[in-house]
Amino acid sequence: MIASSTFRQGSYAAAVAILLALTGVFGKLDERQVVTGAITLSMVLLAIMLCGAGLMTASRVKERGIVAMLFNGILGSLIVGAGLALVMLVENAIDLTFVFAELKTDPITPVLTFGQTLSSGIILLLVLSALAGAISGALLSIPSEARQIILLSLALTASVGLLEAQIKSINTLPDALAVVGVLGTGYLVAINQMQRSSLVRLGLGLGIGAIVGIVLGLIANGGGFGTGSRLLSAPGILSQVIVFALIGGMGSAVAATQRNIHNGTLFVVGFLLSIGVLNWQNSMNWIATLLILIVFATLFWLMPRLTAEASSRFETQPRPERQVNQRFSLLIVLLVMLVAPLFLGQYITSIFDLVGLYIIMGIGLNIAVGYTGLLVLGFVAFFALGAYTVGTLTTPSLLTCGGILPADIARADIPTICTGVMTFWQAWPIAVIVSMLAGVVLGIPVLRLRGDYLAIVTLGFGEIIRLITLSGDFKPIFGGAQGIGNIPVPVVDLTFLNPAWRFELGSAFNIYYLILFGIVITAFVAYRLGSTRLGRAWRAIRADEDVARAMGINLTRAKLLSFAVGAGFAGLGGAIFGSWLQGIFPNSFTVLVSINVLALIIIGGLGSIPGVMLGAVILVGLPEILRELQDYRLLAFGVLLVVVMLARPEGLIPPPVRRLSEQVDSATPQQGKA
Amino acid sequence: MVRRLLVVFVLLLIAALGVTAYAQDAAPSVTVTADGQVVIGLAAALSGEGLAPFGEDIQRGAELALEDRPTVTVGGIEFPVSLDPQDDQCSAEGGQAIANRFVSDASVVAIVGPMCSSACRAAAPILDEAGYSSVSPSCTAPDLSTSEFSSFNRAVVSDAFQGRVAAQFIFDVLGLTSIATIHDGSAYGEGLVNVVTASFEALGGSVVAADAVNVGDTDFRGLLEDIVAAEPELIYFGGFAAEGARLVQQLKNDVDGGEIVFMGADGIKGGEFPGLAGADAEGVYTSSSIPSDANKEAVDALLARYTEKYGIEPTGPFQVNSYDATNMILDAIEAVGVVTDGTLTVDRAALSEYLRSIEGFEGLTGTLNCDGTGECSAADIGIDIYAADGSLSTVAVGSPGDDNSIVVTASEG
Amino acid sequence: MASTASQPATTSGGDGVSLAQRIIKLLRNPLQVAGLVIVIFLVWTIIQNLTGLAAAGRPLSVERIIRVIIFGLAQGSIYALIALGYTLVYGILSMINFAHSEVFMSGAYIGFFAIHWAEQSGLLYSNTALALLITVTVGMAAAVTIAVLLERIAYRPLRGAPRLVPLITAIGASIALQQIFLRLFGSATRVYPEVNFYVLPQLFRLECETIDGAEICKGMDLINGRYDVQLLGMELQLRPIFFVVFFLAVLMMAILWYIVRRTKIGKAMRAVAEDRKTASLMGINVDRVIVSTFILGAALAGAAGVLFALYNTQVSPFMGFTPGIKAFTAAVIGGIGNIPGAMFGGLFLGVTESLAPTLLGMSSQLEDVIVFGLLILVLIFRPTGIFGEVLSEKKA
Amino acid sequence: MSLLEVHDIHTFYGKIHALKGISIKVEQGQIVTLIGSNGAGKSTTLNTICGITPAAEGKILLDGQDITRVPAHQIVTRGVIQSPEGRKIFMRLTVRENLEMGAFTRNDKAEIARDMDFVFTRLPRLKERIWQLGGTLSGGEQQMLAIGRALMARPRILLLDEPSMGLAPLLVEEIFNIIKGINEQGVTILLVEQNALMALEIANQGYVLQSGEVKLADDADKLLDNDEVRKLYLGEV
Repeated sequence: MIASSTFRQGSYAAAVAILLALTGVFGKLDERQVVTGAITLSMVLLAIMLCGAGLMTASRVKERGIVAMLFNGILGSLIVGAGLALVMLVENAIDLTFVFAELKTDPITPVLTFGQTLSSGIILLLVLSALAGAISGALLSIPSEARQIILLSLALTASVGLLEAQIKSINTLPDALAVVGVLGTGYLVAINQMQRSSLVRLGLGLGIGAIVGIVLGLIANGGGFGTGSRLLSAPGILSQVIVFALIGGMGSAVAATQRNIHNGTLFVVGFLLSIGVLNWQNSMNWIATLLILIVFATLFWLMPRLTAEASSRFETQPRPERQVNQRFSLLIVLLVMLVAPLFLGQYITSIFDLVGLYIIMGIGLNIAVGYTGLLVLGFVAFFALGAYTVGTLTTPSLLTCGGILPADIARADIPTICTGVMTFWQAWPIAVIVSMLAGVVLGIPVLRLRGDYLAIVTLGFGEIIRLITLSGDFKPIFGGAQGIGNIPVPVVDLTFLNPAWRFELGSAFNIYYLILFGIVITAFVAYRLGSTRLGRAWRAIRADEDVARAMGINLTRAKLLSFAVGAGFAGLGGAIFGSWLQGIFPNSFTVLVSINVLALIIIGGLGSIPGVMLGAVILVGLPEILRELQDYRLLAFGVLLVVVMLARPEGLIPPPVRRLSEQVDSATPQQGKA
Repeated sequence: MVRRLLVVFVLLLIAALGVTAYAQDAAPSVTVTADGQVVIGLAAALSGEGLAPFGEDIQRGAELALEDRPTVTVGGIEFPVSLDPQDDQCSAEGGQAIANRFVSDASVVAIVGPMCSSACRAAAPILDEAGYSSVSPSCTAPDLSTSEFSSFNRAVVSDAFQGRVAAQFIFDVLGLTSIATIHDGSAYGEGLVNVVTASFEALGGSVVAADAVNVGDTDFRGLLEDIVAAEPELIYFGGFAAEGARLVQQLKNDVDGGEIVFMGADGIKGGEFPGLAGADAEGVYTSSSIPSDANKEAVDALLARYTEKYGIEPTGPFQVNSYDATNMILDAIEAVGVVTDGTLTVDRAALSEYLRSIEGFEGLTGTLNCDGTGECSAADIGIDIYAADGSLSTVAVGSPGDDNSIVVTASEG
Repeated sequence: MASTASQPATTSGGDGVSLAQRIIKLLRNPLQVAGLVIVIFLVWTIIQNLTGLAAAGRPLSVERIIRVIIFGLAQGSIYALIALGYTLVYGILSMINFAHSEVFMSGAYIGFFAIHWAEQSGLLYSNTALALLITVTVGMAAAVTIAVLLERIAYRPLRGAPRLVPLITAIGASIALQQIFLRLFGSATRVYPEVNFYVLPQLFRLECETIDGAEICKGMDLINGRYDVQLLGMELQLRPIFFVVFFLAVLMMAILWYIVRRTKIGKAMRAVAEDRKTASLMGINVDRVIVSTFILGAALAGAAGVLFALYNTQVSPFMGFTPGIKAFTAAVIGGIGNIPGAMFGGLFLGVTESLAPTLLGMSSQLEDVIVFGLLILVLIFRPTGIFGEVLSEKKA
Repeated sequence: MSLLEVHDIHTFYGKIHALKGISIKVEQGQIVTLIGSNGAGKSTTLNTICGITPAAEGKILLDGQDITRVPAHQIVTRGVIQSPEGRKIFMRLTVRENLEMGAFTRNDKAEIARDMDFVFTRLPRLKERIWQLGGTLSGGEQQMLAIGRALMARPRILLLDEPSMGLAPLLVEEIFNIIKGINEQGVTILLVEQNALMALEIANQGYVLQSGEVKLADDADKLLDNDEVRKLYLGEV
């Protein structure tokens, strides 16, 4: 009945839970509410701990039937609950606060006893543990699809609860309903008209969207929605018609696309609806929570069914039709990316900006590490060089003021003396070139080294650059610890077209497009380079240097180019970073940045561009969103690195095995194996 | 291919234009319903190496302020106040992220923080654009108040003033003419040392050696040998407790520097430094803005409450500044808030204007007068000396005199 | 792994090549010429500085230089002890155990609780030797526990995965360990108590007091004492702790050397390092040998942590990072995988780091620039480190 | 009961099905040889027996005891010793240390010393080089060291993988003489060889492997006479 694994797994889980409890995590997260007035983040954490243990232990006895699962699940959760109870007893018996300092301010007992006395609190905790175990056991015995739906929708609902304040005002319920309604109508019409060509379907979608737009616009103008809707209170009926026509068209276009687009659209729909609900209720109360949970559950239930149908529709189309649809899909993705900031709000957009910067760097580092197999641990150096180049060139500095220290120039004279000051557009190519040159200069002495020697030297180089920018000896150029301030933001000046069109790309919204464009360019260049002769040479070097040399590849040249291109991308990232922050400080360029970039390309899947993107979202975006967890973010980051690597050593999206690399392999001469 | 890229570029441009046209103006005011809360954001380094304890001080200072004043009363109605603390990691990126986060939360009325000057500088343009106001308890970089940010205010004395007082104290009160400087490579430490160097040389003293250390390094003995060889009478240190304590210890125990006076600023003031340096802390000078005599008791009471509530001594001095900053914001809300039908409306522009023109605010750090550039600190800088048991006693007070001059008076006894 | 044995026909120059030929060969490589130019420039700068300082009336006294070298040797000994751990693990698994710096930190940090307990209970004063022994043992035990857990959880499941994968788990584990310590034990820096450890009262008649007419001496204080010493006609003020650290480090390295060269487990380590599969055919339990390697390295790092904390007093969860990076650099300079190399590299780095800013007239902020510059310079002339075998280039 | 019985083992390298049901019997005191072309699965068979690449299916019995799931280092203690292909001696250990490695699982110092003497009488060339590093030996000496090292474990059954590979003909002869001598001392030998002719000449039993399967199994002298074997593996036209 009781599996021996239950005790082992249970005590592992209990050990982790106790360790976390001793960090005072329950006290710290107790103030943060996920569901207003009811569920705090520490309760969520407790539930995760208890159910996690229950799921772990119950899954070990899966083949023995539901009773065994329930029993072992309860036992597993109880072990964790008992462990936590034990900690509370110890906490009350002896003073732990000298060793476990955080318990001083965040003791465990008040939180885990739920305001009861110690004894009744412990009983309550144990009862809850048993309950959690039973739930876990029961969860495991229902079909796996249902289980996934439940767990995923719970997780997404919790994250909406966490970000409540930041996303609440993104869109209103009427907006969400209108958008989803039009999208759905376009979709359904397209499915009904599957036999027609995709262009006709698209036209139908556009038309229906336009009609709805007119109707809604009329109602809105008549005051039908009050002030509740942002989209519908937009000026002029025409813009509403255009917007809704596009949405309807999108719905019809999605109808026959591949799985990913479908899933993505469904996610967007889900988030729109749940934010709408949240906005309507104005806080994450029970009603909002339940509704959002239902929205997500429905979504996850629909997802496999709809996508299965959609892919079959996609497959059955004739070839040219399919191509048209693929183009549509790409266009949709691009369109969504383009209008995303409108819906995401400033905070989420700024996170996207940061993720984007890391994607640019990741694509660059991927060329050195993923394509060529050069382990670079000091990538931040090139990032810093890009930022500092733009910083010095776009502000009054020794370089731009003809060798005179700006501090020695009277404020009024600065414009006349510092004539060398450039705009961002003039400076960024120089930043890229400087970074590339630095790549070459560093590359020449160290590329003879292999593997880990290269790693430590590049790590050292990263530190050298940071320390030089920091040091007093170079203060006149780099500003020392004070960094470079007041860097102008990039300006798009189209006043010759329209006097109002002068755009300062300073806000999170505007810089988003600059970064997006940077990503498009770097991804494009990296992708194309991958399939050139040079790209093949890189992959050959990665596979086996000696063989590559035997095949006549100029190792030094190929490696240097790989280094230089990667460095150039980092320089571009740095250039954008500098002008985005409008100030540069040496402390932004620590080794942690290098580690972050390296980790994200490896977690994403070495050598794969989609992998870089996913990795950046996970390693950069997630910690930003979880700023709530404050101190635990870095801990979670570290644990995540270990866990992902243990679970998927090849990364989350490994690159497809290219025919090119197969060619390299088959071209490997026999002596290579000997 | 190039054509496709061009298409993408044009699309991007169009979208950017669209977004700019569509992007909503920041709400010019905050509304709090009768059952709602007034949310004050707080940005400080709450994680990371070395500086997190200072950030916690700041957070706790604000918490204590709210404990004393859990509600704001406007038009006879009390609205509860809550704090939204976020981690700014003491970095530019962190400051920027926090600023973006706060401005996309329409319920945040104003912000205590950020903690470090780099974060303040990165956050200010974003807060400016959104019309938010911030009061930093610890951003001391001199140029923050001269950069024409509309959102930036500070309830802490600028390094420019503190450094000048320190220089004058060394020259006039201690009567020393040759010093050496060391900073820790932080914007704070370097900035402070720059001011001290300039002021000290202007007074006629000489800086015989200048060096810097890296945060996290432990062995400063070689550096100290060099400095001692230059025979300064005093070493001025710009930085925080960990490096300061190491420097003092190694100066006194490992190199022949026993006679050299060691002086730092508010970075090494508080409970942490004597804890780290042990007996070697004796005779070390620090400086920080100090309460007027009238407030001394209140400050001591606050520190006692801090210790009682959190079980540890405060690490540095900034919890007092944070306490003041919070109260300034609450005052401002009460002053400019308008209640209609039980709903509180705070106009952001009015709030900002009020904060910038505060006169005679009786804070724990002294009487705060805001000069319209965001400079709101109390005027006096106190210089203290550590005793063997780690306690502090004030030896001199620096206050602004006429004509941008500074008067440093040695305390009796 | 560890071997300084000569490889036939792999190293250039050894057999009968004249000095002139070797120089010509050196000059043929433009990179090495550039390196040589840099070296000459550095030497020139140093001489300039020495004479320049002398001209400015601030001569660099020999006493000062000797003292700085002694400081450097102590710091270098700590680096060396940590570097040995990197080198052992690298030798056997060909991976950078990035989390080793946290193993060092955990030794110092957990050791704090032991010494704090000893201080509270008075043992530290009544029986200092025992208290210190307990502290070191606790520190080593903590470090070993952490290292064994690391190996078991983060590295063993990935044996056979691509090389970068365990590197990432190592980095992740390093961050996670730092954060766990930070969160468990709080962000406040902990401080080791001041310890006075008096030895040999008969030999060192220091700090004597006369009680009832009889002179009673405490002896030499090994940890906190500071004494004037006459050395080669110079008057030097020295703390014995620096020599204690140095000699303990040398002693521990000697023990390690003995273990690796002479004992059965040591030979098994070398066998596993060379060929894991064949070693298992000999009946060697490869996993166990790898764990023993981690244990050995961790024990050294733990001891280094406690020693380090005894004279630098502050311990914090982040204290491992900088020494860790430096120690790894030292291991690479010495030739990674090589035990005497790690030892030499550590000492060399320690001395350079404390002496170079003075000699080159640079700010000590740029100390690490010198360290890493030195690394690049060394690798230009010897791509596998000073003691590294040319053979290992193939493996790296 | 045979000393070693291999029943229908299947082994995979990732997705590659390397052994597709191999069965072998080795009687006490015999020399049994596995012959076959490159990639036929000969070395894999040995590695599977030793536990280095464990079998996915099938059974391996030693003295009737199942050793299929026993880890590699424990199989050694049961007397199954492999001398791996390509003379995998430890290049950076001395000859003496190499031999000591062979006796790693044993703790009886006196016996080990005696065995070392025995190895030196069998392979006198090693004795001259006792303090040299393994990497400095010539190819033939390395092979001798590999065999000597295996003997140090006191094998009940010695698995030899390609002992003649890469050696000059004269040396091959010498190695085969040594193998025969060892066998005469009572050590059972399972020999994998490319040099089928010589292997079959000294063996009692022979198995012909092809693409992971046993194609022929017979007495060694009968295999020598088998036409197909002669044509395919003995190089006769």
